[in-house]
Amino acid sequence: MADLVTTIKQTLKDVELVLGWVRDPATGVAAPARFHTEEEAEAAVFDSTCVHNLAVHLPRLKGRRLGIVAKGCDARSVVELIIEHEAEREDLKVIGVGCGSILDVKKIWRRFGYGVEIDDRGDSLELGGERGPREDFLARKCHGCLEADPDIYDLFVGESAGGPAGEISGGREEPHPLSAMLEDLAPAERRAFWREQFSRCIRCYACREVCPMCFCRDICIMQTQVPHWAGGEVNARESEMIQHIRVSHLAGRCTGCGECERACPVGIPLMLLMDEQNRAIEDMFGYRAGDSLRARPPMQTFSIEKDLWGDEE
Amino acid sequence: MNGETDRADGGAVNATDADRADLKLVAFLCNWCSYAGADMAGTSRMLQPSQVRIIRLPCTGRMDPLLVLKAFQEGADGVLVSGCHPGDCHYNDGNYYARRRLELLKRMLAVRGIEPERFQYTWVSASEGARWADVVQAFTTDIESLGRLGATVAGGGGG
Amino acid sequence: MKFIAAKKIPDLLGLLARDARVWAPLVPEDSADTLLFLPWEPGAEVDLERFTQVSPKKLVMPGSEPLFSFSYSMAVDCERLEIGDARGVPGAGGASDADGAGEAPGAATVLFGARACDARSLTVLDALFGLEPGEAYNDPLYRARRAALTVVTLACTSCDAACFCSSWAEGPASTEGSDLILYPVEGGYLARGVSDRGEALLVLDIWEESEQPLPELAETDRVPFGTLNTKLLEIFSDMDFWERATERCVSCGYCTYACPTCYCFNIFDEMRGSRDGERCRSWDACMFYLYTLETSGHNPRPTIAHRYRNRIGHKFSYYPENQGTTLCTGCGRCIRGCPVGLDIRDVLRGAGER
Amino acid sequence: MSTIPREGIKASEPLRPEPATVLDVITETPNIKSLRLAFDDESLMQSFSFLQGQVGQLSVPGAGEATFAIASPPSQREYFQFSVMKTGVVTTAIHELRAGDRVAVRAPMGNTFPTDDWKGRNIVVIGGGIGMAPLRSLFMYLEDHRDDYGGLQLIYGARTPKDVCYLDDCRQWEAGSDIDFVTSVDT
Repeated sequence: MADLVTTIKQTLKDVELVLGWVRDPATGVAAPARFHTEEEAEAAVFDSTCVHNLAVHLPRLKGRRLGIVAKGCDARSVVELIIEHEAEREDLKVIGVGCGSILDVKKIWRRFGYGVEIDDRGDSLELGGERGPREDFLARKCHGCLEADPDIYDLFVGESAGGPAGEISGGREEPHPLSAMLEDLAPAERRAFWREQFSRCIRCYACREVCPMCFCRDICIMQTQVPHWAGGEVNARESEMIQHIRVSHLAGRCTGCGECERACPVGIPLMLLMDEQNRAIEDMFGYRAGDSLRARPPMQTFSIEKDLWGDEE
Repeated sequence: MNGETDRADGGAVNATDADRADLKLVAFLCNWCSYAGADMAGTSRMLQPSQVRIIRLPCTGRMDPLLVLKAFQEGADGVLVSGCHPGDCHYNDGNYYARRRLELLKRMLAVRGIEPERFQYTWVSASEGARWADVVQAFTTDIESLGRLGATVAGGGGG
Repeated sequence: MKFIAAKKIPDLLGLLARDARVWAPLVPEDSADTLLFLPWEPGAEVDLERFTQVSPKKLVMPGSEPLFSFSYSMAVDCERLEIGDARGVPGAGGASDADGAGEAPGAATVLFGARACDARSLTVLDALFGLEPGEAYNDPLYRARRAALTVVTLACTSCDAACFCSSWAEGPASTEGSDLILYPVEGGYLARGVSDRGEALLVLDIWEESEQPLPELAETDRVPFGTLNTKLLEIFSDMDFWERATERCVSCGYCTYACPTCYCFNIFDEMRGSRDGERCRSWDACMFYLYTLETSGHNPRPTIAHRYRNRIGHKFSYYPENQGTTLCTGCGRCIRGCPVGLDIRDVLRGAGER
Repeated sequence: MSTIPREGIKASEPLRPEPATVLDVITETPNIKSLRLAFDDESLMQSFSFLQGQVGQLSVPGAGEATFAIASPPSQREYFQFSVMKTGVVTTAIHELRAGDRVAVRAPMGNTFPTDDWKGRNIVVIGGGIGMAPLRSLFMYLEDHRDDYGGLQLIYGARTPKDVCYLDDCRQWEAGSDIDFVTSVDT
């Protein structure tokens, strides 16, 4: 993608480094990279395997002048990080890319073997020579895509999608594949369901570390001894606790980028929790994280007139 | 609270089965309104259930959702939060912030399978001793009808 | 040679499950794209094609395990403290009951469908935790679990792009750590006993005789280790290398927790109520900032680069230097599952060329 | 390791500590306390032996376990002593202990000083602050075997006068005629 390479080179005149993607020669899919020089920028790519949300690196790099290549969904995280003062708008050059939806590479690999050749024809997929329906391997976040084009950018590369990428597959109305199942469960069954799911957790904290909005980074309340919010054992009880600490701390911050669920090595449907919370927040406060730089995070404010829950008596 | 309240409860407990007596209920009360209201209910010798453990907070604005999560994890069967009526917060707006947090938490607890009745929040002023007695009785009755949260709880205390 | 038809594998598992808890590669409920070593129950379908996301090391080193329980009580004149055994606290549920790995150490267990890399990793852990009571390092809990474990290995006739066990001489043909090895052939599996315990399984009347030859095993990627151990020491202070190598790393613990040879743990006390408690041992990972954070606030490995350098150095330099074994068996899990596509082989090759 | 006697923790259960009782707590400095302990099991206490400079794992069950040097000499059979500076979670819990409280101990562990190789020679022991803990054990051992060694000198320093540990011992060392004791503070 010459256009992208040129844009990154141009951006590098103004910034220290640019966050983008390169092609991993071993697997042929994209992997996150940092471009420090124009020479390095030659390797930059953007395609439907660029699933990673690069905004996760911004808090650690705060204070440095950066460029970041961002899809529409990634840009929402950038917006939210700026609101939370974890990134400075004036330090950032956002290179927006038009996104036509992203593939869940891990899902493909787990089914067909790591490194299987992925040939994305745009309307269909060929995986190791076998043709597969593309929708089956779309990143789940694409099904709820709010905006395929970034909301904020300094430079734009590629073709504008002109709307949510998810329109390909029904737009943002498509819920989590497990939400209907959850809906049908009685409370005790829900508890058993989650207990079962979290029994697999190995507490690797990949969900936290890939989350752009888990910006406390190295010192996290999930692991502090004092206060002792969560025990140190690897078991369903503590894992569920730490995940709900995370959910709670991401209220009004989660942009639904899906990285936590993608990164989870044991397949816990973490986005089912996040989606439910995001829906509740939209319903209660009319707020969607990442919509606007001028927005006030919903948990940091209140409305005397509108917030009338619990006042019915 | 005072001994009188306990004695009144003792009667209530004897009237129910042992399982009900085992219920662990936690109430987080703000210092300025609800705690004083509960105190008033006590000094007025109003009948109150005895399974409720009261934890006093400076303000419901201090009400970290994690306190509720932890209470359930440690084996609580129900959690009640009560603070000053909206507009009456000793710190002007602590309960307005709390209201957003608590309502969201309530909805998320339901996702986990914790019945909405198990987590309730309300407003009781310092002069509303009778209201406190009603609130805590209704809350306890709700939990009694649901029973123990059980070992499969979202982090129930394993017991 | 002994042979079993593929369709009779559930019967074999059933026989094994008569006397032991059997762990096999299974797909957890509601998560079709996940494969983990889970307790097998009759009717559960084992997947002997794909690779599991997490190594079976938890069978000998559970994610958490209680070391002992303790209990304070008031006597007439003073406080009393009793130190009990690991399962002394009623209602505590044990540290890892929920994931099923928390069985009492010493319960008979079969690991079914481990790969050669997984089986070999057990011998690496043996050297660390001690197999014999008299050894300098002696972990009674590990020993009890290990002694009760039978390993039925599935030989690899195919591999994927993340596998690199051929970097070691034996490669996929390694029998280390295995008791019995199954070789996939037309219609089923040939079986070869490696240990007495494995031979004993061949007495079961489920096996047929077969004349089929052993299949050709997979040939994986090879990482040239050569003089890597000294090379890694030479570039220890080359922070530019380590920073560039770890630019995409987000410092999660997946690679260490999935790894069959990473063995770090943390020990801490957990209270069950105000008087009873347990001392627990849980996995810990050198990729976490808290791993080396000192009480004073100083952290000798403050950045991801420092931490990743330690991970690589420990596995491929310091440990081999001291113990003669690489802390890696080439299973490739850290590569397959890395959320940001960091390939340990790239770092090792990059180091070699530095 | 194997040459060092391990009369204390059971070899079969190296992870499990033995209950012990706090006999005495001595406030050494504003942030250092010494605890004198004895195992609750009397026969264990009788057979308990260690070498000068070895360490033990001291637990306050519920707070955790940490390693500390044994600060008393092997000849002290009534109790064994740890000196602990208050810094983190475990040491804070240790500082809250009072005489009569119960703790748990795994000891002895670790290495000793090669005192046998030093016989007949002049010995200078240099220590600072809380680092004096294992050296106290060592120096008292040397005093116990005074005839085996030549001149004994102890140089001990701390950051400020109020950070000096073992004041009672220091007075005795100062008064002792056959040892040379030098103290120093930074400020």
